[in-house]
Amino acid sequence: MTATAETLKAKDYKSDIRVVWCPGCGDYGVLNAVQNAFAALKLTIDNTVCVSGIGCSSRLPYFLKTYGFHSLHGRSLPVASGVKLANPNLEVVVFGGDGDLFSIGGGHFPHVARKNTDLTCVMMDNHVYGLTKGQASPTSTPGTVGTLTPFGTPDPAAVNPLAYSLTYGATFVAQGFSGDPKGLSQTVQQAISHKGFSFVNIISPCLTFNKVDTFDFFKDSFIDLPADHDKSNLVSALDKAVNPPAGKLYSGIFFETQRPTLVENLKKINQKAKADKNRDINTFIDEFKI
Amino acid sequence: MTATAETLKAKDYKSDIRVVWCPGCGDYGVLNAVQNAFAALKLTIDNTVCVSGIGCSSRLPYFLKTYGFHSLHGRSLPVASGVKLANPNLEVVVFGGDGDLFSIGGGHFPHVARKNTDLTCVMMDNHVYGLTKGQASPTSTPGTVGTLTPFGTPDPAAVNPLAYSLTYGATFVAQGFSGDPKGLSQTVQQAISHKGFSFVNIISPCLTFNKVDTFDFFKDSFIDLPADHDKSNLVSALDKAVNPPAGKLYSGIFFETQRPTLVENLKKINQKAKADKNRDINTFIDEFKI
Amino acid sequence: MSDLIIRIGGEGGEGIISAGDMVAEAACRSGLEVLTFKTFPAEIRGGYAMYQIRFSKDKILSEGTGFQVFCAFNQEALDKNKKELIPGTVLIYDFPGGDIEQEVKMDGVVTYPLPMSKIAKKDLDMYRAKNMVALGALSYMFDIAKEDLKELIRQKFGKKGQAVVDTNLKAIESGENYMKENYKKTDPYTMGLGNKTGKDVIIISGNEAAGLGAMIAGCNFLSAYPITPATEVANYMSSALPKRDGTLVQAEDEMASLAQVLGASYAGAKAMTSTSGPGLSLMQELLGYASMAELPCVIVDVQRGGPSTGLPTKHEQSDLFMAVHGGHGDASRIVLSAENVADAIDLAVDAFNLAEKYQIPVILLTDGSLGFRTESVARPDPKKYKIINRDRYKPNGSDKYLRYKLTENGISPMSQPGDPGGAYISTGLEHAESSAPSFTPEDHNRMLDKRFGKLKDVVDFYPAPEVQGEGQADVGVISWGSTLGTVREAVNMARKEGLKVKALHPKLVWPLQEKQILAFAATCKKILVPEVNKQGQFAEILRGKTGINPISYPIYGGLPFSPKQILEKIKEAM
Amino acid sequence: MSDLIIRIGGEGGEGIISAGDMVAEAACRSGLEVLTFKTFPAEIRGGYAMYQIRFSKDKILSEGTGFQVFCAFNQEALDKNKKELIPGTVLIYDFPGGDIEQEVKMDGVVTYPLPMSKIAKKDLDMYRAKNMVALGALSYMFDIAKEDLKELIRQKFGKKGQAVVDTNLKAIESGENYMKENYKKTDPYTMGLGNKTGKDVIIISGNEAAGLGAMIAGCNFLSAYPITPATEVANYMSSALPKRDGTLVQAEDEMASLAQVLGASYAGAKAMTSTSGPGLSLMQELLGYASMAELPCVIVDVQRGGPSTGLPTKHEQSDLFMAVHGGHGDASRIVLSAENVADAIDLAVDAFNLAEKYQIPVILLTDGSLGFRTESVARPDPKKYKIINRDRYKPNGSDKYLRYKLTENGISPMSQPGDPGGAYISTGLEHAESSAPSFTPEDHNRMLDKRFGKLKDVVDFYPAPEVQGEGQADVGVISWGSTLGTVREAVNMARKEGLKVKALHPKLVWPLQEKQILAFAATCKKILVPEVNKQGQFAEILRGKTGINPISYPIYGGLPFSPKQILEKIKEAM
Ligand SMILES: Cc1ncc(C[n+]2csc(CCOP(=O)(O)OP(=O)(O)O)c2C)c(N)n1
Ligand SMILES: Cc1ncc(C[n+]2csc(CCOP(=O)(O)OP(=O)(O)O)c2C)c(N)n1
Ligand code: SF4
Ligand code: SF4
Ligand SMILES: [Mg+2]
Ligand SMILES: [Mg+2]
Repeated sequence: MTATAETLKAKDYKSDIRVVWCPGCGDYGVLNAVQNAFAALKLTIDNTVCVSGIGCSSRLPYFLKTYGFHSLHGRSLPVASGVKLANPNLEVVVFGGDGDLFSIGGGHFPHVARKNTDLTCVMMDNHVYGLTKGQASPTSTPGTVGTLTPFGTPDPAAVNPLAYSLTYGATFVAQGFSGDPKGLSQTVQQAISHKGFSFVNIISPCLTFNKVDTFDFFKDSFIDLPADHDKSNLVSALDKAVNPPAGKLYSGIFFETQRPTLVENLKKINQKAKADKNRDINTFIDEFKI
Repeated sequence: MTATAETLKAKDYKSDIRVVWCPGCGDYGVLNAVQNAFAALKLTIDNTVCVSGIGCSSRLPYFLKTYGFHSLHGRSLPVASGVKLANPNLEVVVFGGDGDLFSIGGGHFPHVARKNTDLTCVMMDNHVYGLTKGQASPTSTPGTVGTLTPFGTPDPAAVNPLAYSLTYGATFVAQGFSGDPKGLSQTVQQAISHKGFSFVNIISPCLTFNKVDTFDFFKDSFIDLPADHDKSNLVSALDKAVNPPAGKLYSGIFFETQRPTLVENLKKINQKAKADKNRDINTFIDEFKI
Repeated sequence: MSDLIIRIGGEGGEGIISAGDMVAEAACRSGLEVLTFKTFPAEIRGGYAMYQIRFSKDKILSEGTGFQVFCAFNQEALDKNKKELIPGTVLIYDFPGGDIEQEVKMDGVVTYPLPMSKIAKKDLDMYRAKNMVALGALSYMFDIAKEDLKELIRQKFGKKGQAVVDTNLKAIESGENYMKENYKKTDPYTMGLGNKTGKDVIIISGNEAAGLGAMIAGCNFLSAYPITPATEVANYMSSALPKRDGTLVQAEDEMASLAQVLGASYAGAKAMTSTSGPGLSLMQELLGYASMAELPCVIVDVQRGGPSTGLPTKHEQSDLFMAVHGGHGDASRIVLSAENVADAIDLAVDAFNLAEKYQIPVILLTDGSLGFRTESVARPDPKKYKIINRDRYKPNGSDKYLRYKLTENGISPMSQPGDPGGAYISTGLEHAESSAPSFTPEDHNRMLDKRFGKLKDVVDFYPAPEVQGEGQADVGVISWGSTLGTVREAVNMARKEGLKVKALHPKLVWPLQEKQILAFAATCKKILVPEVNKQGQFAEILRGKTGINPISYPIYGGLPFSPKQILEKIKEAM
Repeated sequence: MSDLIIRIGGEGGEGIISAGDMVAEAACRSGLEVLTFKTFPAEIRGGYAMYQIRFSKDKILSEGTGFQVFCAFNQEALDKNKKELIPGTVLIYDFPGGDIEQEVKMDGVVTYPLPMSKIAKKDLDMYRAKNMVALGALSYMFDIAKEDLKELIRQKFGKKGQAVVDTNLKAIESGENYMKENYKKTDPYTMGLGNKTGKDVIIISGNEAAGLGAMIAGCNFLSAYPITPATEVANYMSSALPKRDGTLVQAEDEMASLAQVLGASYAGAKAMTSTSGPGLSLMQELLGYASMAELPCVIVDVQRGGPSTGLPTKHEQSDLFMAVHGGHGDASRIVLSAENVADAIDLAVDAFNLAEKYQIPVILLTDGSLGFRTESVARPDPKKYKIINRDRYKPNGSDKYLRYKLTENGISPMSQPGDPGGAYISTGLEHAESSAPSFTPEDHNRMLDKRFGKLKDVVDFYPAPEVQGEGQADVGVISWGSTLGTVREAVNMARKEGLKVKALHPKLVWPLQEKQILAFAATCKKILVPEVNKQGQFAEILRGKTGINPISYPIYGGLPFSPKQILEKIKEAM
């Protein structure tokens, strides 16, 4: 993280654009946790950029006072990469839904993660397409009934965002629950503080279109990762992601490691090339002299 | 697999279109292995469809006599799904390169795999973009020099096709070497015989544009998976995929399991809906009667 | 009274849509024609929602102009519609005790305050029933489907139990009684029963209609990705297709959906996808593939306000350029556009027929208002539709199969996997007749001529566009899509006023039926092209292809034309 | 002799390209102007490859018509070029001992058999040196850059050691000697030295030129996905950008590349991507976003044969429709098209200037032959370029920043992250001035008018298209892109013959500079629009926007026009 300090309270990050989520939507808890995390980290309004795709959850940047980029469905991660690479001094946080990041945007995730792009990605996982009114999403439980799957989805398996991001090479992977804004705020803070690509999966129920995976359903599902869990061991993190105890979900940090980041590696390339912002353009032209 | 038997020899699967690969290209070995596998499995010309994207490797279907679909860059998997779902009696095999399947096509792979779509996907992994003349690919070793990365790629990590496909939920995952056409033909046979989504990663060197990952480099790299490897254990398969012995690559079947396939699940849905091909169209119209 | 427009406005989620649907259906039962018009907020909750129903004893052509009656559920709705509350209109609004805090007095507007919130909360102890209170009042005051409404409630809510039926009926009656007790009707609007005899009618939305048409055409494969305002096409198909042993796939994105459709078509399915502008943008490369490989397929594009994410729930006809000219290279395709709900059924059938006959992608353009609106339409008679299937390859044992054989009309018999001797490679590369890649000038010339030559046939094969009005005219209107209905109504009005006005109603918008267009234009002094987009897209295409120089009349406020707007422009053009 | 065209043909991978490049560069050193033309097979190995070099003492306008000298490396090459071996041409071919097995005799064609394979294999023991043997023979026979060629070999191969230098020199001399010893020159073609004095020249390909122009304009970010024939733009930038502390990203696909470019532009970078048709198809949704959110960006589209994967290495100008009209909704954009290599430099600068000034996506169209061809061009003088940067928001402490503030000319000062008080949300939704989503008719109207209003300014701001020829004309030619050079040459030829012919050379192809086009058209009896695509795309756009009715002259064989082809069509049109 790269932003400079200020003395802002959580509420000072809130914009005056009307929040358009349904009353009771899990995303309120996320917004809350994010504001708190921003305040705790003393992020500045001017050097923070919140990027999102399309979906209920992707509206989040409008409700914050920082810079923001409400992009297209599925394109938040490459947009955010462009922002970060153009100005590595910015703190760039990506927000999105399970459909946005793992269905239409699923082709970008592996590459942004494996390149260890210096971003934080916060996903609001409601196991449904909220904005388009209730289709199954890639994280929906197999067999879920949605408007396009009246007989239940035919998919024998769902996307496991934790396992996916771990396999992709994310250097920080965590999970939280929007019903626990305090713990969540902590996790988001740690994710933002992490150098490299960090991913936080947040179970954030859609009370309007998902009548199965509700707050009540998840309320007692969350357990902390075992105290002896080795956060630096990828295979054991994968094991925890794939095999949680029956009916339970782990919250906390599954994996954390350090690897050179994309920004660092690009800097090294520019060093190799003897980068000079003010290099005379004539030297470029003269390469083509005969 | 669903095709009926015939008495064709390996060479009978070869079309008369000129093979356009460079002399010595690894893909010849793959073509060879595939012809042998088709013959061993007695696939028919008429009920087999080979689907591909764009790339040197994706030209493979032209060199076979079966039905084929040379689609667009990155789109082979959804095209193949369409073929299979429209006619589940067909044997559908997908061919492609590391760029085609894991870069531009990387958004489709997770979903085709997790749905356990009844396809076999054979990838020719040369760690480079062959057809476009030598750019780094997602499977290139970090730091690889390519035409777009004259100072080496800035990517700290590459795509691991085995780990990815395992995480996605492929129900059969194997690896082979184009320098071992016999073993390869065996593996491809098993993959095609597998019910559900099977993936075979084939190291198939590009001698023209990859001067590092050559035949010679790989010749002695391959070792069999340990005899005690548990093919049914996902986490241990992941471990083998992510942590091979230093300087070595495993060949053989990493993972194999049975799960309901997409075709089966769609069939169940149609049963629920009391499917009837000849249902009178008037019954549909009358649903809108007032 | 043979025609009445009632509009209801309020907050999204207040049950306006479901109430509207119910009265539309009831009216339809009572023998009236109905045509509804809805606007939603782009957000899930909150924001202004509107439902308008036009009732008539005769065929309805469009949403009409303004309304006679407006029912305001809250202050925002009242504010948004104030401009249209002109003398002679009626206002029913939630007062006192609701969101509107002041009594409303407007010159020449008949106002009936109705404390719907209060009644629902206090008398019925169910705030959600507010919409039913309003319905009861409206139905009573304007004599619309009173009995049918109650009957419908009994049927619809029957499975939810008697208690639910009773509350809803009670709510209806409360609204009715309040009006009865408090007002003496001072407005002239009253509908009465329509003509029930001999009517064989269905009520269906534009999106369902496109789906039903596809079912009639024999569609057995749909892959789609959800998107407003198109999702309902796939929603409908998701329950219809499995009943006929067809396949519906919810894809991971729009590229996957069209790719699956192409794979399915190659394998012999009659396959389609449905989407809106952003999705069609993503499909452009694959659309070019379909053209190159000559794969039959149908893409329904339910247009919305653009560009980019734009105005997802607003009305616009701005995807025409993309439908006709999108994608790289010279890619042949056919574009149809539907006028109304009945047309959406017919054109979906046409789309499949053209796709199969010419082995080409066919885009069917509709739009958000058409997709969402419901209409009473004559029950389609399956027998009236001729269904065309692709010309299939018949093995003759000796000749090698040539997938892209050059024939007189450019159509080459098509094999499908499983056909003995029919194996070939479907290809996006330029190719020889055999389907083998070929980049010679000769093959590129021949194959482009083949792919575009087919379009020459299409313009003759497809029914000529209808001409409305006869003889010479001062102004001839040419439009497309759902604007056609509005033009029809405007031209009727103009002709009633004795103006020399005609209209041409093309459904095939690409390729253009140039002969008929030029013939029509030759009978008009001026040509007027109204359409709902910024650039005057159809006008530019018309000019570009036919050389006629129309007056372009584009509007782009996210709403359809009213007949009056067009009538005025016609007069201005004279 | 002031002008000579030599063509070399053979199997891809035989060193034809590298040999051609070398002689082009050497000729350039010797003071000649050069313009090359290459065609590659779409496959990596095998297939016919061609390299043609036009030499002249004066400025070269196009690839020219046919050739004077053809050098055949194999039978396939000979066959492909037989039709163009007309009386008066010269043929040098690999015989005996090479792929060509029979001696060639053609009426009026001067033939010089040259056993290049044999010499390379037997005398030099290095088959790869075949191309150098041919070079030596060509350079000697037609007196082209003989000394400069050897000097160049010494320099180029110097770092590879003296042995390599020696072998190559020996190969050159073997070719030279064989010709000297066996033939007495019977053809008239001989070039001699060009004018070296006072020349400040570079030799550069069209793709590199677009990159160099971007560097001059101050581009500091490029994200691209490899694609033929555009990859070399990014290749060049991949070594240039890091030297200026810029960033090059190889993206996972074309959507990612444009998305990154938009993110970078938002953050303040001058950002671009380069691609070809299939990539631009995939970018259509994001292109609409750039228009909606008013983000400056440049997209270089190096066109190839389409549609679909099409003819990846062939020449075509068929992406114009997509560039102008692709994508859903009404999305404003600017499209430029380059005539030649020097123009590619200038127009890349213009593209950035327009993008920054108008905060709009700018597409720069070139094509495969232009991208791959090298030309000698006057060394660009950096001082002659005016560089425009976006109008930046200046915080004034009090007012809330309005990103999409409505201004006179539609251009709103732009903030970037880091600017205090400048925070806003870049959005693809329709919006109010503040950038908050808004779907009212008023805002949609205002914002569409803003986004399209900017285009009105562009046509006045951008230099008027050049008019070639004066007075009244029987035929006026209007074309675009690399066809312009060919038109220029054809019009020169026509005027030399005394024909009344003019031409207009637009570089800004969207929005159209209608005023100037109409003024030009008013001086011509007929307008002819030659272009390399099937549909006559520019002709249709011209007709659609200006109402003038040109003769459309589209060719679509995967090759550019020759001046002669256009001259003949001009005569036919008269
Ligand atoms: C190209 C494109 N396709 C489809 C859509 C329609 N769409 C908007 S949001 C969305 C899915 C939203 O689901 P998710 O990302 O899980 O977000 P949520 O609303 O559940 O928070 C879809 C399909 C779109 N905007 N753009
Ligand atoms: C949309 C699109 N973008 C880019 C390309 C150019 N292209 C063709 S093949 C290819 C990559 C090939 O690499 P890979 O898939 O690894 O196949 P290989 O040639 O190495 O076998 C690319 C980038 C294309 N054809 N289409
Ligand atoms: S629809 Fe669901 S996800 Fe969207 S705002 Fe409402 S509760 Fe939240
Ligand atoms: S370029 Fe590489 S991958 Fe392509 S054909 Fe040649 S050797 Fe094979
Ligand atoms: Mg969701
Ligand atoms: Mg590869």
